[in-house]
Amino acid sequence: MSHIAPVKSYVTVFGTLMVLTTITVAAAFTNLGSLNFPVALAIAITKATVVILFFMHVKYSSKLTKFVVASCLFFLACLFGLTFTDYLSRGWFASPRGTTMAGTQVTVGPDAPGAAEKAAPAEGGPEH
Amino acid sequence: MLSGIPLFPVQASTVAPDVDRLYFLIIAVTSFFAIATVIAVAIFAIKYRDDSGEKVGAQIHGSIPLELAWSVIPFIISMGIFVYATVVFFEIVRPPAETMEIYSTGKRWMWRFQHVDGKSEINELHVPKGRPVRVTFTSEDVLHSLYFPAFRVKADAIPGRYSSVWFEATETGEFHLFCAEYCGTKHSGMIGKVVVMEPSAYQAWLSGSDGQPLAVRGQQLFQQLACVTCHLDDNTGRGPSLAGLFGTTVELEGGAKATADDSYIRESILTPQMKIVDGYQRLMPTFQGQVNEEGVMGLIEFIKSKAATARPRPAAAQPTAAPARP
Amino acid sequence: MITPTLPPVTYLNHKYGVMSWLLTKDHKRIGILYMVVVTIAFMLGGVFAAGVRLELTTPQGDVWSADTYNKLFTMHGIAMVFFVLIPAVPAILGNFILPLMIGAKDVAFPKINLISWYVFVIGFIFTVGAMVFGGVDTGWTFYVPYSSSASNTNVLMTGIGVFITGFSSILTGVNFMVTIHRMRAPGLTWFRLPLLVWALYATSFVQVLGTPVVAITLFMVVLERGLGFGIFNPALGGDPVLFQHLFWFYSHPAVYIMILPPMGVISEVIACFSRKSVFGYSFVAFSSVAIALFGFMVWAHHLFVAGISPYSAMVFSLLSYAVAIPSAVKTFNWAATMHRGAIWWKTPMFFVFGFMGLFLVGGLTGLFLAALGLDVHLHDTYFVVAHFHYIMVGGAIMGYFAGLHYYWPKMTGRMYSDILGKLSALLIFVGFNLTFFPQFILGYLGMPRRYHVYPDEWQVFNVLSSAGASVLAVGYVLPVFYLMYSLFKGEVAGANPWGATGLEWTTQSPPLPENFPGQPIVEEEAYDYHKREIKVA
Amino acid sequence: MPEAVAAHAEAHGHPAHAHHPALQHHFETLEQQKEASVLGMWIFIIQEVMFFGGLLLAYFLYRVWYHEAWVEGSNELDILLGGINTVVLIGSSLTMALAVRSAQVGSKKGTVNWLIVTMVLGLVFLVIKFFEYKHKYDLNHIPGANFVFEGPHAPQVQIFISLYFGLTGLHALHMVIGFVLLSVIAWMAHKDRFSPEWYTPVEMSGLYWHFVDIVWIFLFPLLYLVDRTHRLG
Repeated sequence: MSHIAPVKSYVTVFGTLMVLTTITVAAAFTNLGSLNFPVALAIAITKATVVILFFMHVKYSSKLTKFVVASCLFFLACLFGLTFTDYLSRGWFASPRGTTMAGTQVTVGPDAPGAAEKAAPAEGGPEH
Repeated sequence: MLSGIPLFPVQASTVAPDVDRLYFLIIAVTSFFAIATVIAVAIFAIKYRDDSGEKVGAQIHGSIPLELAWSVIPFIISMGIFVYATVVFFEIVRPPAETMEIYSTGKRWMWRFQHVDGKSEINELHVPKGRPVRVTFTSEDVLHSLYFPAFRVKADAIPGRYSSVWFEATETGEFHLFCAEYCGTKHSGMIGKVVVMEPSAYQAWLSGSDGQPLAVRGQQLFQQLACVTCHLDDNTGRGPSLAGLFGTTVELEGGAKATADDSYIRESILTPQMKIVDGYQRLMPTFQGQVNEEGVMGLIEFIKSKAATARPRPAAAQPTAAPARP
Repeated sequence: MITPTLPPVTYLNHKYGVMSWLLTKDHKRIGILYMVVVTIAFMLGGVFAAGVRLELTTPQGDVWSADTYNKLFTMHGIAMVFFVLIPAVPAILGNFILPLMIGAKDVAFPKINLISWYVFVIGFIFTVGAMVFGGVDTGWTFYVPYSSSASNTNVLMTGIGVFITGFSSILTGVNFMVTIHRMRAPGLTWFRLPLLVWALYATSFVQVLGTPVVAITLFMVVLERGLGFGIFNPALGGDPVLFQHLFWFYSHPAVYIMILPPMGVISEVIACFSRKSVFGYSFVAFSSVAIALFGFMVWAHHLFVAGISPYSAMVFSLLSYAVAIPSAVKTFNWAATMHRGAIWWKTPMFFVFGFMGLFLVGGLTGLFLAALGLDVHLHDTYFVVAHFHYIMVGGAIMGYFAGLHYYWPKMTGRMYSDILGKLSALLIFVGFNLTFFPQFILGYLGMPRRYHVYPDEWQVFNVLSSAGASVLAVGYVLPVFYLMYSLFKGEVAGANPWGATGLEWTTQSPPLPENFPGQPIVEEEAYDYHKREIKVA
Repeated sequence: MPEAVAAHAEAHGHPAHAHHPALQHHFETLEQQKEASVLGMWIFIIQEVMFFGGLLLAYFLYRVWYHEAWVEGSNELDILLGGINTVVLIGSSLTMALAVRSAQVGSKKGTVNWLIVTMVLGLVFLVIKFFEYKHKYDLNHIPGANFVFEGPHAPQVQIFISLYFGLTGLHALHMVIGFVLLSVIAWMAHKDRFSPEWYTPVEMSGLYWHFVDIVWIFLFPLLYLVDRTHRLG
C-alpha cells in the first residue's frame, strides 16, 4: 500500500529543507522589524509541512491520517487562541483611576492611541 | 443576625439585590426544567412498568422537530441568562468614578487594611455606610482572595499585581470577611469582620487614629529612599517630575503610552526597567526588597497628594536628558 | 426452560496463576485488573472523605490539625479525580466491553493496553507513597505559587505520580480510538454502533489531547519547585494565572472524560430496560462528540475571579453556556426513550433513575456558575463543591455503578441479588442528597471551600452533610458484599440475562478468551428491540 | 471499514494465504494491522504536539509581556551551534527516511546502515547540545539560586532561560528516547526480522524521529532567530 519513493525525491526534499533553513537564518539577520516573527514562523511551518508530507508519507496515506494531522491544529488553536483572548484584552477594560476587579492590571488608558501597544508589542512594536 | 439558622445571606451592598435577583431567576428556570424531566421520568417509569421483562416497547426512533425544539429553546434561554449575568458582572467590575480608597495586603493568614488617613487594622475593616468604597489590594506571598459574602464581591489577590473590589454598604453591622483561595495551613483562619458604621460614627472612629496619614508616611519614605534626589518637582532632575502625575497619560520610550495609575507607579518603583519615560535614561535602581507593600502604598498616596505644579513640558532643554524624541 | 450452566472455557478459567493475570494481554482481564486498583483507590478516597466530613461536624478544629485536614481534602481530591473518576468507566467497563461490542477479538494494541495498566499502577504507587510519607496539602489543583514555593509537603512526588498516571490515560485513549476506527465487525457501520462506543470514542479525543497539557504543567511545577526554574514565579515576573490557564485547559475537558462514558452506559441501560431503541440516536451520538470538542473551549470559567480580563470572561461564559446544551439534549432524549417503553424495574434501571435525578441537578447548577455575575459570589464556595459532586458522584459514579451492575453477569457469568442492588441504589441516592444538598445552601451563604474551621452559625448544615456522608458510605460498601457473594453463590446468568441487543450479549458469559467463536456480522440497527421477542430466564 | 476484512468472513477467519508470523491474532489482515499502527502512531504524535504546546504557550505569552528580555535572552544563545544542530537534525531526518525506504525494498544492509548513520547524527546533535549547556553553566546562566545576568531585565531573562532549558531539555530527552528506539530497531533489522510485507516498526520509529525533527524546526527559529535583529537594528 505505501508508496515507495525514489531516493532522488528524498534528496530533493532534503535540499528544499536546507534552502529554507538558510533563508530563515538570513531573514533573521535582516531587520524586518515586526515582520520578523511572522516570516520565521511561516518558514518553519512550510518546513514542517514538507517533512510531514514527504518524509512521513502523509501525502500517500489514508484520508483518516490526514484528518488526524489536521485536527491537531484545532486543539492548538483552542489552547493558544483562547488563552490569548485573555492576555491581549487585559489592557482594554479601563476603570476610572486605575486597577479594576481581580488583578486586571490597567496600564494603558482606552483613549491613548497605542491602546493595544503595551499588550501586544509583538505585532506593532516599532523598531529603533 | 448571627443567631438562629441563616438560610440566606444578608443583602448589605447595592450590588447584592441584583445578584440575588439573578440567582432566583436561574433557580426558577433550572428547577422548571429539572422538575419537568423528573416528573416525566417518574410517570413513564410507573405507567409503562412491566415486570415480566418480555414485553417490547413501541417502535419510536426520534423526531427531528422535538430534537430541534429542546436544543434551540434551551440555547435561547441560556443566552438570555448569559446577557443578564454579564450586565450584573460589569456592574460589579466597574467602580463608580469617586470611591473612598482603602489599601490592603494579604499575607499568609492575615489581611492588613490601610486607610488613607493612616489608620491600619488587621483582619478587620471599618467602612462608612452609603459611600462607595474601593479596596485595592495585593498579596505578598501566595494567592489569596478577598471575599465579602454579604456584599457578594470577591477578587483574587495575586502577588506582583494589584486587584481591587468595590462595594457600597447599605446595611450597618458586622459581616464576614473571608480568604476564598486556598493558601495553606491557616487558610480558614485568614478571616475577619467588616464593620459598617454610620458615616458620623465612622468619622469618630477614624479621628481617633494615632498613625499619621499614609501620604505623610509616603513623604518620609520619599526622602528616606532618596527619591527626591532625581525626581524634582521643577522637572530639572534626572527623573521625571511626579507633581500632578497621577491619572495622567505618560509618553514611554518607543512611543507606547501608559496611564499613571497605582499599578504603573508600583511597577515603576519595584521594576523600573520595564517602562522608561520618553527622554530619560535607564538610571533608576529597583527598590524591590527595600520597601514593603505598605511603603509602596504610602509612596502612591504621597504621589497622589502632590498637586499639579506648573510642570514644564519634557521637551524643554534637559541638562542630562538625551536629545528629545521627535 | 433449562437453567443455563457456566460455559466450559472462559477467559477466566483457560489460564490460571498470578503470572497469567500480571502478563495478560486479554482486554477483559486488564479490565478486571483496573477494577481492583480503582476499587482500592475509591475506598482510599472514601476514607479521606470520611476524615473531612468528621472534622466538619464541629465549627472548631476538634478532630484534626489544620495541616492534617488540608492533606485529607487534598488526597481525597487526588485519589478520587486521577485514580477513580478518570479511569472508572473507560478503563474498566470500556476495556472489557468495547471489543465485545464491536465484534473484535481484542483492542488494537493489547501490549500497550497492559503497559497502560502498569503505568497506572506505578503512578498510583508514587502517589500513595507521597501520601504515606507525609501527604500533600496543595489541593488537587496544585495552584502555584503555593505548590511551587510555599508548601513544604511532598508536592514533587505527587506531581511525578500524577504525571505518570496521565500516560495511562493517554495510551488508553489512543488504543480506543484506533480500535473503534479499524476493528469494527463487518456490517457494523458508524450508525449501528452502540452509544457507549460513541461515548468512549469522544472521550478518547479528550484523553489523548488534554492529558499532555496537564502533564507539561505539572512538569513545569516540578521544575520550578525542584530546580528553581522561574516559569510561574511572580518575583521574576511570572504569572500564576498562566498556570491556572494551563491546568484548567486539561482539567475541564477531564470532567468530560469522567462524565461522557457514564452517559454512554446510561444510554445502553435505558435502551435495554425500556425495551426500546434510544430516542434520537444520532443526536445523542453527536452530542457526545460535541461535548468533547466544545469541552476544550470553556476552561476559563474556573478563572472568572482569578484576574483574567472581563472581556475574556465574557467569551468563556458564552462558550460555557453553549457546552451545556448537548448535555441537556442527552438528558431529554433519555427521558423520551422511556416514553411508551416497557420499563423493567431491575437494579441497573434503579441506578439510572438515581443518575437522572442527580445529574439533572448537577448539570443545571453549572448554569449558576457559568453566569458571570453569580460566579463572583459563588466561586470557591461550597456551592462549587456541591455542583461538581452532583456531577461526579451523582453522575459519573452512579453511571459507573449502573454499568457495573448491568455488565456484572457478562463479566462473571453470575447474577447478584436484585433486592440488595436496589437497596444500595436507594441508599446512595438518599445519602447523596442529604450530604450535598445542604452544601448548596452553605455555598450561597458564602462558606468558602477547603475550610478547616467555619463560623458557628453554619454548623447545622455541616452536621446534616456529615450525617448524609455516613449513609452514602454504607450505600457504597453494600455492593462490595453482594457482588463478592454472587461470585460464589450467585445463580448462573447465561449469555443474555437482560434480553438486551448488542454483540456483547450474543456471546457466552463469561466470554471466550477470543470473545467470539467466529467473526460476527451485523445486519440489524443499533437497538432494534421491536424486531425480536425476548425470553428471560 | 476495511473491505479486506469483509472478504474473510468464513468460520474461523483463516485468511487464504499462510498466516504471516508477524500478523497478530486479533487482526484479520496485515493491511488492517499496518493501518492501525500508522493511525495509532499519528495520534501519539498529535498528543506529543500538545505536550510541547503547553510550554510554547508560556513562551509566547512571556514573549508578548517581556519582549526586551526575550531579545537579551535570545542574543545570549550561540546561533552557530544552533544552525549546525538544525542541519544535523534535518540530515538525520533524510537518513531516517532512506532507512525506511530500504526497509520497504527489503535491503537489510541498507536499513541497518542508514539507521546507524541516523543514530550517529542524533548523537552529534546531543553532543553539540551538551556544549551549549556547558557554556551556559560556565556563565552560570542556569536558572535557580545562583543565576547571574547583568542585563537590565535579569529576572525576566531568567524566565527565558528557564523556558529555553525546558523546551530544549524536553527535546533532548525525546532525542535520547529516539536513540534508544532506533538502536532496538537496528538490532531487529540486523536479526533480519523485517521484510517488504512487514516493516512497520521501522516506519513507526521513522515517524517518531521526523516528529522530533519537526519540534526542532520550530524551536530553532523561536529561540535563536526571532529576536536576533532587535539588537542589530
